[in-house]
Amino acid sequence: GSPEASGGGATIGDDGKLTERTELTIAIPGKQLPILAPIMAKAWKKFDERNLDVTIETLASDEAFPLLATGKLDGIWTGPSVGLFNAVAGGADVRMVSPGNYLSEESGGGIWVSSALLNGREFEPSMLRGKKFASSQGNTGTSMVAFSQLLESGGVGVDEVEIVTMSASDAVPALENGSISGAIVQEPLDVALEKNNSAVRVSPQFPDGWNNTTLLFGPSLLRDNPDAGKVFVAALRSTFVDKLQGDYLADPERVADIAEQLEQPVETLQQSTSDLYPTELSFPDEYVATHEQVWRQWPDLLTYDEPLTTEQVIDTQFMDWANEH
Amino acid sequence: MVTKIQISEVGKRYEGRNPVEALSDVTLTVDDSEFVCLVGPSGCGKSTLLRMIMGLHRPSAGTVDVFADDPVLPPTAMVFQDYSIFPWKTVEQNVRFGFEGRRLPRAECDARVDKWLERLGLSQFRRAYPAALSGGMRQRVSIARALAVEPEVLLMDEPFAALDAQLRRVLQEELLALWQQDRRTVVFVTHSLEEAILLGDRIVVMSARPGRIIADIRVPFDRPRSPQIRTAPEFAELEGEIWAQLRDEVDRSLVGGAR
Amino acid sequence: MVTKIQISEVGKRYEGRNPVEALSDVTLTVDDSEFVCLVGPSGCGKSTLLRMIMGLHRPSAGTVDVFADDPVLPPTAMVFQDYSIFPWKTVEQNVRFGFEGRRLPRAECDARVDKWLERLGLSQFRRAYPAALSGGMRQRVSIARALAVEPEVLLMDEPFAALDAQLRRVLQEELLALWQQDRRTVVFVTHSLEEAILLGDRIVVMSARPGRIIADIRVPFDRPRSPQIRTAPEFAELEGEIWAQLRDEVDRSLVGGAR
Amino acid sequence: MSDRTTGTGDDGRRRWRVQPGQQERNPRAFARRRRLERRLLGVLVPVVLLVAWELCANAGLIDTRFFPAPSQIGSTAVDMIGNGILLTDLTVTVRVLLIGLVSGFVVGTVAGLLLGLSRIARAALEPLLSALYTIPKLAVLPLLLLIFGVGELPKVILVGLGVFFIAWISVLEAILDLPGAYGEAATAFDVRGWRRMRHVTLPAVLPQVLVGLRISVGNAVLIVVGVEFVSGDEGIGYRIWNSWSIFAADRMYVGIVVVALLGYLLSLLVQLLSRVCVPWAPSTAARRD
Amino acid sequence: MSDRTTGTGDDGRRRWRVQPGQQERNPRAFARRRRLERRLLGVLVPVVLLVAWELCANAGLIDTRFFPAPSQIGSTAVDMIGNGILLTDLTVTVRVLLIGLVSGFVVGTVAGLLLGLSRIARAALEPLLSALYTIPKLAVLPLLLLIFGVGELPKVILVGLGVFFIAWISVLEAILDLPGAYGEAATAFDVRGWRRMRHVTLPAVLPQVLVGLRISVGNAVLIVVGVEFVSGDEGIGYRIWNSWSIFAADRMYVGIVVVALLGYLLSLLVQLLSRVCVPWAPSTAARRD
Ligand SMILES: Nc1ncnc2c1ncn2[C@@H]1O[C@H](COP(=O)(O)OP(=O)(O)OP(=O)(O)O)[C@@H](O)[C@H]1O
Ligand SMILES: Nc1ncnc2c1ncn2[C@@H]1O[C@H](COP(=O)(O)OP(=O)(O)OP(=O)(O)O)[C@@H](O)[C@H]1O
Ligand SMILES: [Mg+2]
Ligand SMILES: [Mg+2]
Repeated sequence: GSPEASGGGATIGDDGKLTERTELTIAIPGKQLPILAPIMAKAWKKFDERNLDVTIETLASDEAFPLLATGKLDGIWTGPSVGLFNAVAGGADVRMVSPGNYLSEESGGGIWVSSALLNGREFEPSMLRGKKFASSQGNTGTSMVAFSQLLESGGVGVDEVEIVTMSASDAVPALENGSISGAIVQEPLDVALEKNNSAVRVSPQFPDGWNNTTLLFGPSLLRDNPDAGKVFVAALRSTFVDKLQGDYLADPERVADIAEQLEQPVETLQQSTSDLYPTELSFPDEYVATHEQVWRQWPDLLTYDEPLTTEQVIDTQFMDWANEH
Repeated sequence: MVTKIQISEVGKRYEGRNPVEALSDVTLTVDDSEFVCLVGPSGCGKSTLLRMIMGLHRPSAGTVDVFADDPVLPPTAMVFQDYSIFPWKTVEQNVRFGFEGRRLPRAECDARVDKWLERLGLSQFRRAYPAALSGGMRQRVSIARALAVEPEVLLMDEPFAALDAQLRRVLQEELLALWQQDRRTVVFVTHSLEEAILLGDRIVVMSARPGRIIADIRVPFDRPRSPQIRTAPEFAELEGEIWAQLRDEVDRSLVGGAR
Repeated sequence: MVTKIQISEVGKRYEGRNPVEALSDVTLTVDDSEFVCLVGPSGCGKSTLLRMIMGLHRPSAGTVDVFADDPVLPPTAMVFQDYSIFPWKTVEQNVRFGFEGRRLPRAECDARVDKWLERLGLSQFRRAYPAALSGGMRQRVSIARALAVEPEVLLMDEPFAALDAQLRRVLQEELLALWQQDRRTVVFVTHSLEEAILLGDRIVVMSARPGRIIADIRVPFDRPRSPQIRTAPEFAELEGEIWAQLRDEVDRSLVGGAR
Repeated sequence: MSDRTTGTGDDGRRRWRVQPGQQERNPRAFARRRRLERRLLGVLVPVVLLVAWELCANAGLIDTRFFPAPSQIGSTAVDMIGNGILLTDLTVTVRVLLIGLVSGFVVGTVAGLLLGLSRIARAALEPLLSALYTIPKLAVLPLLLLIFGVGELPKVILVGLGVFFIAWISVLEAILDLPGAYGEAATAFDVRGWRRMRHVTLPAVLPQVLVGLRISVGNAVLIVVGVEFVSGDEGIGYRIWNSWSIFAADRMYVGIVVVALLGYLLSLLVQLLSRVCVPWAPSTAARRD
Repeated sequence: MSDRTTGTGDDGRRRWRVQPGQQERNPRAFARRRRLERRLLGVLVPVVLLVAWELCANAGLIDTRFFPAPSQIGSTAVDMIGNGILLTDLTVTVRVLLIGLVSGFVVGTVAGLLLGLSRIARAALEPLLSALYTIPKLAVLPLLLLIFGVGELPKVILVGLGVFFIAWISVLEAILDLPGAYGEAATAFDVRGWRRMRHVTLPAVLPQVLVGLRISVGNAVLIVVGVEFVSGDEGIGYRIWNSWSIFAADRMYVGIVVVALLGYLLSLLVQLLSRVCVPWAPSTAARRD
């Protein structure tokens, strides 16, 4: 749409705020800890301070994507997926603009295999040959990067493991009764698995230094009103810096705020590990190419042939501005 | 006399899994204000003929014309053999249904409904649903519905079959009174020759299926007739005459197993 | 004589939105092999009484006993006033349904079905569904179903009401023959006094609702009776006697609007 | 089946007797007892199941991570009622549910009447609608969001669609199965158009339409909950999904129980409606005792 | 409605005439024409819609990333048939669908008969079942996975459950609405137990049960696709979800169209079944022309 349609021609003032109040709508897949940042940025008035009026919609990523591509949403908070790459290759005006949370070393989230599979032995990737492995996004998500690296380390091809789609919570009972042998598991599900000794974590969910979530912008911010996008990313970064460093879930004041926003009991949250948030925003090297290589291993995922360049997928101008301001 | 109903060379064949030739080449004229009784063996097509006069079925051949004095309203109303009253309407609502197709002042409707419920002995049951009625009471609802409309042509398919002899006689008199007073046209199917002779100007006798008209007899008794004519020798004679014709038909159809 | 049906001080009240007192203090004994005709004004509870003998309704007071010679099989079969045949069965299947509750060799069933379809003139229509039958044909299916069972007690609720006069007479003779040959017990509801006198050993007259028994008349004619007895003076006399009693009842109920 | 009891007469013949039962001797008391019996049984069965569940949970026979004890669910429910979450969720869900249900049912009924009464409309639209029926609603959601934007409307439309198809099929089949005698009586008295609809067609199909409504109500609840799974941040469906994704089984069960109760209450409501609207139908009496 | 045409008689009175129409004059030709007309219309309407879509897509009036042109969908379909994906998916889905449908329907019908025939069973179980009806099936999936493991069985059970509820409600309501006369005739001829069921109860409720089946079939397709959305790695539902999540709208539409066709074919099958099983019902004739 035209600049008027998306928050008008507000520009950045000297104070790092927008000159006019600007409305933005972004979508998140659910009110959960990994998606904490935009929710809390809003609650802690980080957007207000920059003259942004942000509406947060809860929508599954698949539902939100067309809305982003057509400018009906300004941004979504999700992970990179095959759909994004295919859309970009098909000419959609959608880019990754900033990383979100990173999982800490202590996080229980990661690749888990069932105790039944191990049967007392040390884990070997080859044990997964011919077995079922569950992921909430099937083989189309960013989690496949660490998983395929894990398999590769044991000389196992991705086509030797059957990847089934199943929500992470459903994977818990499935792991325990042996219908699947491994799964991508997120907190707080690890607690349940650990308690019953029914599965073991064998690998982190992401390669070292890789982010879990990602912020995507659509044409409204990429083209029509980049200033609003810059300010938005800057507001997020200042949230990271001011409020989300260290073990913020141990801080009674902050955890209370978080609990209220996520509508979860404080005790539940305190059992979780605090995610890490960067003070300098940047994506890992070879982020795009690595994803492509991983997904290429399945023949029918990427619908294009020519590899995408980093610039086609990642727009760094927002991070760059935010890191400065 | 002015023709009211003109049935010309009508035939009716029911198609389907096993087709039935119900009527064949029926020609009949009913004059204005005439009371015609239709008799014939079971399954010979009497109901079919009435349905066609009513416009519910189309013939396979021939035409049926009904001439109306009223420029708008359809001239006919019917008492169905199977009553065809609505289980979801109370007795009163069922009778009132007859007026739904006509533009009548509400007060007039009320008055007529009351009158006919009263005459048919249904007043006490006006708020009952058909499920709580006896067979004869249901038939009376159906009669009341048709009579209340006061149509130009009244088609009645064995209207008194489920009524006791006494009530039947009362209603026969009511019907005759109504007919004499307003000079309506009536086509009346009955299985009782006695009833046919008592009521009709003419008696039309139909053959076994496929139904044809095998006799069209003018009843020689003067109006108003009293039930006493039953004892007259002419009565027995006429009854015997029709009877003889019918017997052949019934025998024929029973022997052939072919009804 | 041996008692076959014993009705003792039976009353029946239909509860519901507006309760109806259908029968009140009815006591009646029917002997083995007796042919009893039941007459009474429409809505007086005749069908209700038959239903209770059949075990379909329970009385509100009193008892109804039927004594069976057969140690196992229920002694009764019934021709319903509304026919109650099944639309999803063909004519033949409907008749055959009567045997479903009894253990009869298949060949015997076939033979009886054929026999009764034949006698009732339905052979040609054995594969037709009820929707394609005329009213009288449906009633004949219902009659065939009950007669084919050859029960100890036959309950018939206006069985010939929808039949033409000729067929009616044929079937009356069939019924009498069956009854005389096997000495079955029959309770027969009819609106025709003529029919009642022609067929019955006794005629039980019921009052208007709530139904009571107001007369129980033994028919003085010898068996086998021929239709000729109609012309006998005793016949007219008897008819007149019953008639007088009925008239009072009907008048009473019509005046009260209270049927 | 039969109301007869058999015995032996004085002369050794078999005696088939019909006599007043409880129902005839004291109709009011009988009706009262039946009603009591019905209510008791209706409550007893679920209660027994719940108690069994509680006992199994306490004895450790079932995995309380997945099947928390009813008492635990109860106390969670009390919390959720206390902090108002449950009420907010319920309001959101019921709103969408009712708007979708009513509009879908009305449009579906009208479509069914149209298809039932017009041969041409039936020939033209029935195959198309039959095929559209099975188009997966969840796959259509992104498209609806694209067209109608985020918010209540797409959810209402999905619920409406789900109900629409059940309604038109019920109405259409009921009309096609109407005994011809009703139509003939209407024609004979020249009752046409809207009056025929009001006095004949609608009452005749009403019982089956109400059955369709009963099925629709259940389906509508399922759809609204399903949609809330994937979209939105309030409503019972969201609560169930969200609770499960953070592995809070007790909260999930609170949601499930609320949905079950909602479905039960709505189906009671439909039955009540049937009794009021179809006083002549046999089922009205059958349900009463 | 009425078959009469009006005109004016010789003497100026209004003449109401009934005469043979096309149907009576040449029943066979009439039936043939009607059949042709029906088929043509049934095909024409979808074709017109598709052409309109194609034109809009080509003219750029709709966003082909989300609504690809039918021709594009068609060519994708050809590819998917060529490499065997579609057939594999279809086999998986249809297998689950049919097993679930048949078992759910049989169990539901039996339950409906039981509830319809026994007052006690009705009082005890109807409230419980009404409440269970609306328990969101997708929320139950984890529990089923827990009990039955991953694979076909939990999906079959979910489909079966969905069908079960529609079946028992249809059957129960049909039994309660049975005209008393049928039961009385059965009792009068002492037909009890299984014979009564076979000769009276089942045929009497059959038309409504088949309507229930028609609704069930559609619902079963929706459920099987819905379950494949959230779990598993094959089947049409998985294909739709997967295609959408990798942003291949044309593949998604192929899946949607296949599901729609599946639903349409099954509903045709049910209608055919109705014609065979219920030859006496008015709708049988009404559908034929
Ligand atoms: N809908 C139908 N389909 C096929 N055949 C039919 C249909 N209706 C009637 N018939 C056949 O047409 C013939 C005449 O039927 P009709 O009802 O007119 O007889 P009827 O003279 O009224 O007999 P009754 O005195 O028994 O009522 C019968 O043989 C019947 O089988
Ligand atoms: N199911 C019912 N519910 C309520 N009242 C009923 C029911 N069945 C019959 N009645 C009432 O009981 C009375 C007797 O009915 P019944 O059918 O026994 O009369 P009948 O003597 O057979 O009359 P007819 O000669 O008209 O058939 C009627 O007044 C009727 O209103
Ligand atoms: Mg007839
Ligand atoms: Mg009666």
